[in-house]
Amino acid sequence: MFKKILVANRGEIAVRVIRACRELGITSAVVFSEADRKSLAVRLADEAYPIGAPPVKESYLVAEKIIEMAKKCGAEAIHPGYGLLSENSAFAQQVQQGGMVFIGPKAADIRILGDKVEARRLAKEAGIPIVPGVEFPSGRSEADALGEAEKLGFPLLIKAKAGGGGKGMRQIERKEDFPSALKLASSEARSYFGDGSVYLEKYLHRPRHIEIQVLADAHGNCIHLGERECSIQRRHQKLLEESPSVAVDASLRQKLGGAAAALAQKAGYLNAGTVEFLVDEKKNFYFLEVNTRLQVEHPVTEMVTGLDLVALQIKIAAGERLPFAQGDVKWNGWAIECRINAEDPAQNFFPSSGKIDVYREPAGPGVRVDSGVYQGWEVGLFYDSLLAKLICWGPDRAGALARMRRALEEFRLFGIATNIPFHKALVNHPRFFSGDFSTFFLEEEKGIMDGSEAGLEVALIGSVLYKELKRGESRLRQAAATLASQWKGEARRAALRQW
Amino acid sequence: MFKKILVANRGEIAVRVIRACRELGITSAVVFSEADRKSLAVRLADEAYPIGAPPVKESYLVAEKIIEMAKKCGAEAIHPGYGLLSENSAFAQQVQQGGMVFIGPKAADIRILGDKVEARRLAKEAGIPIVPGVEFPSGRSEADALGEAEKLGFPLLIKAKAGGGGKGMRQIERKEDFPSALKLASSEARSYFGDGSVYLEKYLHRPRHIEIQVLADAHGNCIHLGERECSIQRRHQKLLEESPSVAVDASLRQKLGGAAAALAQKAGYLNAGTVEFLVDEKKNFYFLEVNTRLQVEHPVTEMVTGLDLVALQIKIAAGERLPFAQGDVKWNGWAIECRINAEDPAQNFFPSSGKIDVYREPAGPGVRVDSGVYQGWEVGLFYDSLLAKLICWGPDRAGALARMRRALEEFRLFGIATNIPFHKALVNHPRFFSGDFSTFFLEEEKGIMDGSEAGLEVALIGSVLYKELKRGESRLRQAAATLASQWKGEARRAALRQW
Amino acid sequence: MVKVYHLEFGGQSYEVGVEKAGSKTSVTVDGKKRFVDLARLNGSGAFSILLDGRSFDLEVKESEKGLLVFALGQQFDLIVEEERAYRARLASGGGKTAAREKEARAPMPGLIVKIEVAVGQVVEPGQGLLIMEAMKMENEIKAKGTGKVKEIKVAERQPVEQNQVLITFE
Amino acid sequence: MVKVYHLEFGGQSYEVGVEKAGSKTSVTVDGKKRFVDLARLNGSGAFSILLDGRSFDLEVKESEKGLLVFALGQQFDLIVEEERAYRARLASGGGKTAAREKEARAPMPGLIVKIEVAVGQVVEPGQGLLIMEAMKMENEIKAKGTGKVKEIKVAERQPVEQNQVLITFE
Repeated sequence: MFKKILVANRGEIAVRVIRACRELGITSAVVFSEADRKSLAVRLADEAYPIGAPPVKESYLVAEKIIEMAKKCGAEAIHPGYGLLSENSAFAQQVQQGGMVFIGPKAADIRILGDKVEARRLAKEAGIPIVPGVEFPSGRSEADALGEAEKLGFPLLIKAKAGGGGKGMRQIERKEDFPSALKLASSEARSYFGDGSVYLEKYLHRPRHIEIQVLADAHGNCIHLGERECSIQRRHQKLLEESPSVAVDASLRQKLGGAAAALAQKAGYLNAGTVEFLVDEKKNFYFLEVNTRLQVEHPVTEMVTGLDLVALQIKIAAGERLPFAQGDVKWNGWAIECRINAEDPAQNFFPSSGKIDVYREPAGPGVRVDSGVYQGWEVGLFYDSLLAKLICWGPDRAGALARMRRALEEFRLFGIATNIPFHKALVNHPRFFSGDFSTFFLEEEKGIMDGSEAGLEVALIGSVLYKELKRGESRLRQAAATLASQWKGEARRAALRQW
Repeated sequence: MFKKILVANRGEIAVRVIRACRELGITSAVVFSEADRKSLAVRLADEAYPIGAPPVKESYLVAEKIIEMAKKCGAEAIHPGYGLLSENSAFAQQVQQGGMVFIGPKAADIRILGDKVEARRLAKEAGIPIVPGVEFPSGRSEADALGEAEKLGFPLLIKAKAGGGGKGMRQIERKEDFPSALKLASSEARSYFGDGSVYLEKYLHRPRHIEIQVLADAHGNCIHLGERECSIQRRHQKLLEESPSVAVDASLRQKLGGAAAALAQKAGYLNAGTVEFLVDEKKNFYFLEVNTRLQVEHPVTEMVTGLDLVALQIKIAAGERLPFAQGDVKWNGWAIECRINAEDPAQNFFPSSGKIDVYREPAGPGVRVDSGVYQGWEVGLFYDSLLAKLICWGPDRAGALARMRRALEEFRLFGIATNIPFHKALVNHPRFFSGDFSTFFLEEEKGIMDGSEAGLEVALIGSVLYKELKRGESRLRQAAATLASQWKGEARRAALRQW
Repeated sequence: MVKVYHLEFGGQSYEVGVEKAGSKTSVTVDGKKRFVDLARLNGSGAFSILLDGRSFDLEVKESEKGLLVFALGQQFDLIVEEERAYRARLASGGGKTAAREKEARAPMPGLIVKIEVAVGQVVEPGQGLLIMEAMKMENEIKAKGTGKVKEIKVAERQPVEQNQVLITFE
Repeated sequence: MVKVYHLEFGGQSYEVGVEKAGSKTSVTVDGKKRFVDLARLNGSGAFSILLDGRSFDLEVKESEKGLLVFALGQQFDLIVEEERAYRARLASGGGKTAAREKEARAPMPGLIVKIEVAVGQVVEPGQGLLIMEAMKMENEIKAKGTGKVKEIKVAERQPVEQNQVLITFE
C-alpha cells in the first residue's frame, strides 16, 4: 500500500480523500492555491503545499507544478478528485511518467471513454442502446451542421465533444436558435477544453438521468454497485441525487448494471467509473456517457452499500484485488444527497460569496455531511459553488426524505446566500415526493420556491429587536460618556475646593 | 401519533429526541434552565420554555414545573431522556395523571426494575444467573453488614439500592476499608436518591460489562437488539461502548438476548430498556441490573441494526405495534462510541469548564456525532460533563476503529480541556485493539496516556510564533502612533507657515 | 409604550410594534402580539430568538440598504426605519417605498456576454436585460419591475465588478 | 538573525529559535530547523500552522501563567519568555524554572471531603493530598512534586472555588 498520497484537488472532495487516506494509515498531502491557505482541506491534511495563485489555470490546473510537488514531498500516488485534472489523460500520463500512480483509470481509458464519440462507438459494440446523435468537428460549415440537426430533429442538445459536467452544453428547442447556439457552444468548448468540436444529440422526452457505479481492478474483476438517480438538475448541473431510483426495479437494475459492467470490461477499464444513461418513461434506456472518475454523488452509493469508494479506489490503484464479488454487493435502505451550493435563490441562483459567520452542520442518526467549509471561512468566487454535500439515509425513501427535511431545517449557515431554501422546497414538493419526475422537473416546476418565505416574519421581528438592542447599547454608551464627563467636572471642582 | 412532545432533558440527548420528533413530523418543545437559554437543544427545538435556575433541583428535577409547562404548551407526551427524571417512577405517574403519556416504561416497572433487589428477584425467577449479593437496608447495624460482607468475600461492591449510573458506587478491596466505605455510600445514597439503603455485591474477576437492548410494545411483542460492550469504564462511568462485543458469539448472543427478553416479558415491560450483565472470562454471565430508559450508548445499536430507537420509543408510547419481529433484526458491521467529556486528562480527569472557542465535529463516511454543544457555547459546571458522542461505523471492528482514530484526529475542540487525548490513546492501545479487556482495563493500564504529548512540539512552536505576531502587531501600532504624531507636528508646522 | 418600526422587503411594507414592560418584551405584527426573548449567541450578529416559545436562530448584519437578515436558511435584505423617520421621509416627499428599483446591478463579478435591451425600450418584470458569464456559467439578469431603459452603462465582453450599475431606468 | 525564546512546560525547559529571512520564517527546536507558515483562522486565537508542510491547527490564549495552547486535541499551559528576559530573571536569582509548584489549587469548584496530609509532612509526587467532591464525583488531588506541607488552608466539608489555594508548601 502507498505510504503517501498527494491530493490534487480542493474543497469537499479533497477532504473526502484525506479522510480515506487517514483511515488507511496513509499520509495525505494536499496542494493549495493562495486562496485556499486556510481551507478545511489544508487544515485536515497531514501535509499541505502551495502551488500558486488563486485562478485554477495558475494552480490546480498546472500539471507540472502538481507533479513536481508530489515528487518533492515523496508521494507515491496522486488522487485527482473530480473536475480539475481528473479527466485529463495527459495528466494521468505525466503522473505515471513521473514514477507515481494515478488513482483512476489508465490514461488511454480517460482519453477514449472521455471522448463522447469513441465512448458511443464502444457502447454500440457492446450492444448498449445509445441516444441518437452525431459528432460535429469544429471547422465544418454551419449549413452542414443544420442539416445534421434537422435529421436528428428538435429539441436537441449541443455538447462539447471533450467536455463534461454540463459545461458548454446547450439545449435548442427550435431550428432558428440553432446557428447562434452552435457558435457559442463551439467557442465555449474551445475555451474550456481546447477543442471546439461539438456533439449533437437528440433530446429525449422527459427522460430520467440514471447512472451506474462500476468498479474494476487490475485482475480482471469488474462489478457494478447499482444506480444513482440524478434527474434533479438545473442548467444540467445535478442538485439532488439518490440511490436507489424509484424508476429502477430489480430487473432494470440488472440490465443497466450488466450493460455498464460489460462496457467497462470491454474497455479494459480500471478503478471507479460511472456509466450514465437516460431512461425514458417506458423504461427504455440509452447510453449517455462515461465519467472516468469519482462522482460528486458517490456517497449515496456508499450509504446503501456500506462500501468506501475512495478507499476502494486507492486499493485498486495499489494493485489490490476487489475484496468482494458482484454477488456480495448488498443494497440496504435509501440514500439522498443534496448539494449545498453558495447560490442565491433570490438572484436566479447566481453564485454568492462572503464570510460564513455561523456554520453548524446537521448531525445525528443517518446524516452524513461531506463539506469543505467551516465557521469563519471566506467563500470566494474563484472556484465552483459547492460548499457541502448533505447525505441522508433511511430504511426507505420516505424515511430518507423525512431525515433530509429534518437535516435541512437543522443546518445553520448564515452570512452568505445558499440554495438550502431551494432544497427545502424540493423535498417538500408533492410531485418530487411521489417520485414522478424527470430531468425536466425543475423546468416544469419553475414556481417551486414560490411562497417559501417562511423566515420573513422572523426576520422582521429579529431586525426590529436588533435595532432596539443597538439603540440600548448606544444609549448605554452615551450614559457612560455623560457619567464620565460628570466625574471629570466633579474632580475639577474637588480640586478647586482643595485650593 | 402525538402532535407535540415535551423533552424533559438537556444536552445531547435533548437534541437527539428533538431530531426524532422532527423526522416523525411531531412538534418538539424543550424545557430549559437559565444556564441553558442558548443551548443547542433550545436552538434546535421547535419550542422552548424556561423552568428555573441552573441547579437541577430548581429546574430539571422539578416534576411539577415540567408537567405544568407540558400542559400549558399542549404536549401530549413527555420524553425524559436519560438521567434526571427518567427513572423516577413518581414522575412517570404524575405525567400519566396529568393526562399525558410518559415515553418509557410504566411507573410500576420503573419502580420494580429500578430496585436492585426486586430486579434480582425477578431475574432469579426467570432463571437468569445473578451476581451473588445481598440487600442492606439503612438502619441495620454495621456489625451485621460486616458479617454479610464477609460471607460474600472481598473484593465487593457497595451500590445505592435505588441508584444507577455508577453514582454512589464503591469498590472495597479489604475488610478494613468496609465500615467507612459503607457509611459514605449510605450517606451518598441518601442524598442522591433519598434512600440510604445499599446493596452489597460480589466483585467478579475481570468481568466484561455487556448489556442487551430490549424493546417491548403494548401488544405483547418483546424483542432484543443484541449486545453492547461497555467494559471501558473509569470510576464506573462508561467511556467507550461498542456493538457487537468481541466476547459475544452467536450462541452467547442468543442466550443473553433470550434471557433479557424473557425478563422483560416476565415483568410485562413496555418500551425500550436495557438489561445489564457481567460476563466472566469463561463466558458465564450474571444479571446485573435493568436500566428502564434509553441508554447514552444507544447509537451503537442503531448503527449496526439500522433502527431508530428514539423513533421506536415514541411509536411504542403512542400505542403502535413494533413494525418487525425478532427474526427481522439484522446486524451489520461494527459500531463504536466515544464519549467526549469536558474533563482534563492532565488533572486526573476533573471536569473542565469554559468557552468552546473552536468547534468542528468530524464528519464524512461512517461518522455520526450526537452533540449538545457548538462553537461559542460556554460549558458550565452545573451539569454532567458529556459534551458529545462520537460514533463510528465500519464493516468490522478494525474498520470501525480506523475510522474512530481518523475522527478523533479530525475533531477540533479548542478552549476547554476534553478527554479526546485519552480516547486517542485508548483506540491506539494494542490490548484494547486486540479485544483483550474487562471492566478492570483502565485500572490495569493506568499509564495509558503516558508519553502522549504529541502536540507539545507544535504548541512550543505555535506559542513562539504567536509571541512574534503580537510583537509585530504592537510594533505596528507604535509605528502608526509615531506616524500620527509626526503628521500632527507636520500639520502644525504647515499651519504656522501659513501665518 | 409601543414603539413602531416600518420595514420593507421585496417592495412590500410591514409594520412591527415593540413594547417593553418590565423584563418582558413583546412585538406586534399584523395585529398579533407575541412575547419575545432575544439572546446573542456570540460576538457577531447571531441570535437565538423565542417568539411565544417558538425557537429560531437568526443573524443580523448591517447592509448598505438596511439590514441583511438570515432566518430559516433564507436571506432577507430589509429596510428598517423608526416610524418617526419613516413619516418624516414621507412628509418630505421621499416616496412610499425607500428604495424603488431604478437600476440593474451586477450580482457578482463577471463578464457581460450579451445586452438584450436598447435605450428607450420599455421592459416588463422578468424580461431579460443582459447575459453575464460568471463562475463558468452564463446567467441572465432580468428586470425586477417595469421601466424604461435610460442608459446602458456596459458593453458586450466588458468585465464588471459585483454591484456595478449595468443599466439605469427612467 | 535568530531570536531565541525560552519555554517551560510541566517543569521541563525548552528553547525555540525563530528567524525571519524575507517572507520566510523558520524555527529551530532541538537543533532542527523548519520553515513555518502561520495563518490566523478567525478573530480569536485560532491558527493553522504549516511546519515544513506538515499541517496543524492550534489555538493560543493568554493565561495567568503565560500561554494556554491547544494542539492535537491537547491543552498545554506554557511559560514563554524571550531569551533576554529569561537570562535577566536567572541573573536576579529567579531560579531556573519560572513557576515551581508551591501550592495545590482547586481545579474546579467543589467540596473538600477529606484531607489526607498534615502540616510538616513531606509528600512525594503523585501522593494524595486531599479528596474533593465535584460534579457528583469524588476526586483526589495529588502532589505534583516533592514538598513539605506548610499550611492547609481548607477544612473538611468546606466548599471551595475554582483555583482557590488549598495547601501551600515550604
